[in-house]
Amino acid sequence: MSAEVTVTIDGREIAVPAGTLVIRAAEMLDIYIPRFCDHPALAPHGACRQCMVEVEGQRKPLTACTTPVTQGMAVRTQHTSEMAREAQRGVLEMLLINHPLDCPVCDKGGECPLQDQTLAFGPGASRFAGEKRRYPKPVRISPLILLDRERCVLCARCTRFSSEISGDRFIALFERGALQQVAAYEDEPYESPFSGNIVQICPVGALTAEPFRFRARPFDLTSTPSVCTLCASGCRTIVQTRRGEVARILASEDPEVNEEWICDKGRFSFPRAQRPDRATEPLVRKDGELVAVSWAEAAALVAERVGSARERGAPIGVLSGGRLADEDAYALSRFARGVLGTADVDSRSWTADGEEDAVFASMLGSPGATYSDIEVSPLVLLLGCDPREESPILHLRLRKALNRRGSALFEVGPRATALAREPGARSILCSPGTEAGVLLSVAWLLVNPFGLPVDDATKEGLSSPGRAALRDASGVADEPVLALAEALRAAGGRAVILAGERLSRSPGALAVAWNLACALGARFGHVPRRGGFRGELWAGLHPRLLPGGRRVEDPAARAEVERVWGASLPPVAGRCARAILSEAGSLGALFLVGADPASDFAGFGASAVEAAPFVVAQDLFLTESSRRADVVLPARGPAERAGTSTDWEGRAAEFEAAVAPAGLSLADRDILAMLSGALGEAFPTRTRDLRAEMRVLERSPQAPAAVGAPTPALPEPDGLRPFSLVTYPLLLDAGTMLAGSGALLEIARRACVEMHPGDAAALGVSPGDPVRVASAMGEIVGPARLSAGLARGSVFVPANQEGLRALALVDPFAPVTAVRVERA
Amino acid sequence: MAVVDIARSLLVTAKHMFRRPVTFQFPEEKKPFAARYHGRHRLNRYADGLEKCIGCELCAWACPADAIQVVAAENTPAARFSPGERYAADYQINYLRCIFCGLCIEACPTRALTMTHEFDVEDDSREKLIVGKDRLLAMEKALGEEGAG
Amino acid sequence: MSAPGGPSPRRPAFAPLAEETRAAMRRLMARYPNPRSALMSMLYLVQAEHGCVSEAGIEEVAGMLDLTKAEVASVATFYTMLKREPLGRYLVSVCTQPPCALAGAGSLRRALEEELGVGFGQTTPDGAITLEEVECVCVCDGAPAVQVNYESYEHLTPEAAVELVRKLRSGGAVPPPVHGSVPVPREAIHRELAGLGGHDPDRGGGES
Amino acid sequence: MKAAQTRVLTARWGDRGSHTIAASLASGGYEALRKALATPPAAVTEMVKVAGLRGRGGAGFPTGVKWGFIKRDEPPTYLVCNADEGEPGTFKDRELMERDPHQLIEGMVIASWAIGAAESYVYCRGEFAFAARRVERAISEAYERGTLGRNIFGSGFDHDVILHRGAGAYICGEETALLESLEGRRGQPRVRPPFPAQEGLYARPTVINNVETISCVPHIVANGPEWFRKFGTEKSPGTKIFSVSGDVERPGNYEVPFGTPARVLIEELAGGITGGRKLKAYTPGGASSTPVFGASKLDVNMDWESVQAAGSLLGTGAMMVFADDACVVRAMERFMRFYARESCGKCTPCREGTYWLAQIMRRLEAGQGRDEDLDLMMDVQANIGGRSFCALGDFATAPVISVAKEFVDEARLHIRNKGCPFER
Repeated sequence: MSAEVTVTIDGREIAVPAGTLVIRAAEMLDIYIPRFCDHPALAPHGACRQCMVEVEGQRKPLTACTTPVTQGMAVRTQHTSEMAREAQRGVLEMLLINHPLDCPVCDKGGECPLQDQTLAFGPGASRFAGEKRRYPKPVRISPLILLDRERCVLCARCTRFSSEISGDRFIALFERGALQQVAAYEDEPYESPFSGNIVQICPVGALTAEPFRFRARPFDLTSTPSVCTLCASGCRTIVQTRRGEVARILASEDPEVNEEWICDKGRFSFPRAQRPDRATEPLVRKDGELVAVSWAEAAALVAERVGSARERGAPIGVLSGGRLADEDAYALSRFARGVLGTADVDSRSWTADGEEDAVFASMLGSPGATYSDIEVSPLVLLLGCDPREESPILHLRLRKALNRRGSALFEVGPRATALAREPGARSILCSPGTEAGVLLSVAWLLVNPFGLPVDDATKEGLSSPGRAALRDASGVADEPVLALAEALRAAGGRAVILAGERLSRSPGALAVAWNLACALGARFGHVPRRGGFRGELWAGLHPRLLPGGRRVEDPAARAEVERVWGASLPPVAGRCARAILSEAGSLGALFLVGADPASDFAGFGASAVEAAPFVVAQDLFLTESSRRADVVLPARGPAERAGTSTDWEGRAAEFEAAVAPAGLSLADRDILAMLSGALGEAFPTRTRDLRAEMRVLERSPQAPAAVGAPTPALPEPDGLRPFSLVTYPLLLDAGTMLAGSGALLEIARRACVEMHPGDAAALGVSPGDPVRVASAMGEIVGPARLSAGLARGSVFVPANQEGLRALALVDPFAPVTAVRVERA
Repeated sequence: MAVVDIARSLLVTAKHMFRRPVTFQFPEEKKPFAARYHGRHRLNRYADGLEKCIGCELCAWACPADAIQVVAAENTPAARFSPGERYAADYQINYLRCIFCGLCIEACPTRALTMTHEFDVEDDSREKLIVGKDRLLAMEKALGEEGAG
Repeated sequence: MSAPGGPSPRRPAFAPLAEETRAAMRRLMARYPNPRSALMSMLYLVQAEHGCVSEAGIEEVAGMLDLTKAEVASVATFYTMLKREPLGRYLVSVCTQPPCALAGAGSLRRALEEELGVGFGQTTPDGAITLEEVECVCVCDGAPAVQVNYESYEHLTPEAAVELVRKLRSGGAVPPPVHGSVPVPREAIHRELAGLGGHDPDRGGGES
Repeated sequence: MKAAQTRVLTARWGDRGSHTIAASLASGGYEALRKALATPPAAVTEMVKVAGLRGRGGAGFPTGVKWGFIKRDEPPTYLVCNADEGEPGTFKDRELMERDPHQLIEGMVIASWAIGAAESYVYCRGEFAFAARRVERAISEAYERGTLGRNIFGSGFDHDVILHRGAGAYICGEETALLESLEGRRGQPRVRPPFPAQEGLYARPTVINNVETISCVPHIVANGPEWFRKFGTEKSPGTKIFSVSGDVERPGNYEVPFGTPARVLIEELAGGITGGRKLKAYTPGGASSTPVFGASKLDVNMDWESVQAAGSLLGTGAMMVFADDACVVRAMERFMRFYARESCGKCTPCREGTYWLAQIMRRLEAGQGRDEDLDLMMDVQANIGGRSFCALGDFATAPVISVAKEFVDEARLHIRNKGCPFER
């Protein structure tokens, strides 16, 4: 395929790789050939016949979308060939005979290729005098998607998307001939987290989205390029507004990142109107009630209380929650360490004990895995991450690697992901908290029998007795471990290791995974769940890290930062979020910047916020935490301020504000500058000054370095609570950002208690039976669902689903929450 | 000489005293307009009472003065305003902006919007000069069947 | 099988497939390098048991082949021999293509419609006969031809056709066609179409 | 002189029990297979190439060349026999399967030997219950006698034949649609490239041959390519089975060498027009997919080149004969309805064009046509022909061309009369 061939299109010559389709070659010459079924991301289909061109030496016109170029081929498009023009005209006329021509009421009207094509080349009047096909319209194929079969040109882009790209084959072509139609099965709606994409790629108005239905005409919208920050995938989007409100969000194209897809959460989760719980003005607690005050009053109060705490040396805790833009995160880090002088800064909601710092420090300073690496890698090892739920675009890219590139995927964890069903994927199920044992066994195999060169310390670490015990506790057989080790050996430096943020909760696992990547020379990627996390980590919203992944205990690194900030930094590491919260009563003040510990840490977090003597919440909404705060400072939402966002790869993207800010809200960085001023401290007030500082603090890339692996702790069996809880939030859950998203929430999955059929049988539980799950923190009851994709002895309950919140069960002090499971 | 000039002037005055006055008694008396005179807008209904407007917003798009705002919504079996799927939930014409060019009625695909011979656009507040759907639909009597279009 | 929201005639509910049927389906799946190749055969088996491609059958087949119901219905609605409404015991298919039309398919059709009291695409109330129009069944040398459960009767006169359906309805012995075998009822023929043999290949004589 | 058939493929048809392996073996059946298995595969392919065997399914592509495309070094490869005969007026493949299924199986094993296929499939039209039953029985007999299965004739060659029934879709006669259907999907044609010879069944190299084509193979192997070339013409060697039907005294399949004049088939072999009437029209090959010939074309030689030169196509060799009191417009309207029903729906020209043309022709036939409809029909068909995804769209233009060109007066008569002027 690497050989080049020369082709002439409309008299212009171009050299393209052999096998390139004529339509793509024409695009390279900026010659547009009209098309409906062709889509560069989908396999050639050749159904609509709109792209017919004349090829020299061919009696009949050929479809440009299915014809690969050959050396010396001479193509003439509609611009120069009467044959092509005539063929395209004929197809267009046929596409219109059954079309309802209802453009004035069609949501696609104004951005419709069929409409454009007809306007440009179509006949003024129809010669068709017969009966049109009539169907009832529209049909709801899911709560989000409406189908109008009369408008459909049967290009099959939607059905091909669902089978080739997303793998949710709930729509298909039914019937045949003139009655052929797109349909979903009656009781099997098209509920896919990627369903909005079929609306965007539909070349006519056959598929429309409920949230945009009749909201605006496409030509009446203002578009702003943006970046979705709801997860760490980093999708480029286009936010379209009408009269200052978001009307819809579209996927924008970036071949390096989201290609041209986004998930439904990113597309449909913008609030329909001003939400009642939106914080729009500064609030201060007076006589137990939060009352609206001026910014000056709120800032003065904060300055007074925080200033006195600072003076008397009372600790100040600063927590962020993964929703900040990079500039805001940096400003917060600078504010916390430089202005408040505290080291108790954390952005993580999980209960890490600090073993990941070395990994993060090295990771932030070295090149990591990218989407492109994944696509070409022969082997991906996926740990602690369920991409479909936590980073949907990563899921699509992995799916593409497996289906189109023939890559292999191994995942190690207690619960199989949706990728396990794909060809070439293999799930190694282990007990929660024992991932390190499995990985150490793999590493041992690679180093000892396979002879992978590593340093002595690593080699010694591998022979620790803890490894074997942990390996035994994992419940994993020898064969899959050997298979993984062999696959890693074969892939070597071309392998990619992806670690989700949840891997940190499994003691030792992140460090072992990192060291494995270093030893192999493989690319490593850390996939956080929240869109702002990577930026916050870089900014140093971490008790042991300074901006750029500098370590707090490194004096030289500290000095670099002190030079930029003009402030002296506490030389000690701070406490993690869990530690800060568990001693909230002794804090001088607690700053919550986009953090909601009362939700993330359930009961424990809520009582911590209550216990803190003075709580400042900088947030978009009146959350469980900000409701309990003493001062609420309204921050601007994702589309309301400009900024930069960094995705899991570490790739940064700038975005502009698309809509007017809500009420009196301010960007987080501006609030922090105001507070600094009130405290009498200098602080950069302009975004470009913050960015300049950030550039100065950027470190030059270094090679990733192995870290000392701690001896992993063996999970202690709990006789009373023999099961281990596996939990994480699903893509569509009862989270703050999703509230008010209407139809989108209708496709959120009904929460179940998922258990292995063997465990269920032992407990006498059948599918659908109510099951009680009880931990030391609380208990919940939900219907049982049986799944063989779960390790024995574990139960999976989604963290935050309406009506069933496992967050209430999670023990913030244990790596794995032990639970009792019984039939309710 | 001056006398001659004054007499000539008076003659003009005198002549006009015997002519029919051009002035007519508006608003008591109204003169007919040319059939295609573009006065104030009206929204039309079908004979069965359903609104012709389908909320397509083409009038608003065509308007060079940005005087029209349409907010569309979906008909339901329980609340049907127009035939088909879509209707105008809100329809406003801002007469402080309107330049009576008639491009809006040309753009209308269903002849839902037409123009009447009504021309008196005056009121004492900005709000009253932003005319909503109810008043536009009530303009029916202002000109014959569908008005000029 | 229609799209949600589309017209959906109420179909009778069917019991889940019998265990033997499922076992037979598994055998059919094992015949091919890719089990999906057995899909149409499996749908024939559903038809043998339920008289049509029932919702219950679609669900069952989808589960066995690890397909969505939409994928199965997508295939089922493509082929004319897979029916959405329950078939009668015998399917009488009248070819109306020119060779048969020239030889009198029109009067055959009228005679059958009058005798059975149903039109093309309908089933007699007693569930005995479904009448349908069929595209050329490639028995043009025997025009006009009528298939009874896919056995071709040739050179039929209206009288002979009426006589034939009367016998089918009453359960009387019908004569074998010149090229073919005595038609077997719905269950048996659909098992055979599924590729499960099921009866003597030369049953009922026929021309040798 | 009374013309006689040249019985090669149909040689056993008169025998009692011709469909049984006993009858087959008694008359030299499977001897060609024995010979083929002793010949290198490439030499077998070469033999078929030299014989000039062309596909009998309608397109006339050289069979040996098709086999030669297969890369044998990357198993598995597959052979698929296209037994999805559905062309109105055609019935040769059905009778070949009913009367001599062993000839077909022998041909399939030889072809599989040539292309290195360990498995082959017979994709038999679902409605052909009796033919499929005969093939099924023949397959089991062949296994019993060892002409199928492990180590055939001690050659070390293993081969399995699997019978697969369709479920009612004319489009599955198109080879890639057939493959889709065989894989348990909707029978819609696939994009080419890749061609079936590169990625066919289960994405493996695959050869798809028609029943009649494969049935020729044993005879070529047994008697040699030179013998085969003695029949027919230079470019259309061999014999061909023509299915003659409609208004003739003795409708049926007649095997004659290529190049035999249509007159011989219609007037002599099939006994001429019934009831002493006159010939009005006949379809030269493939009752609907090829434009109809009028009585003036009765002396056209029935081979690919001559029929094409006369303005139609040989297709499958189905000759449907219309007497002078039959209405061609009505027949063509019925053909059009056939295409509208059998269009798979994948591509725009065929799906929408046949839908449109069926409406125009129904109008015309019912006497509600307008003069401009004839031009409109020609224009619409021109937008289908050569622009559809597969050949079905091209076929669907034939009834229009027949009406609007050859029988335009008859069409005008319908418009003037406001109804059909004919009785039948």
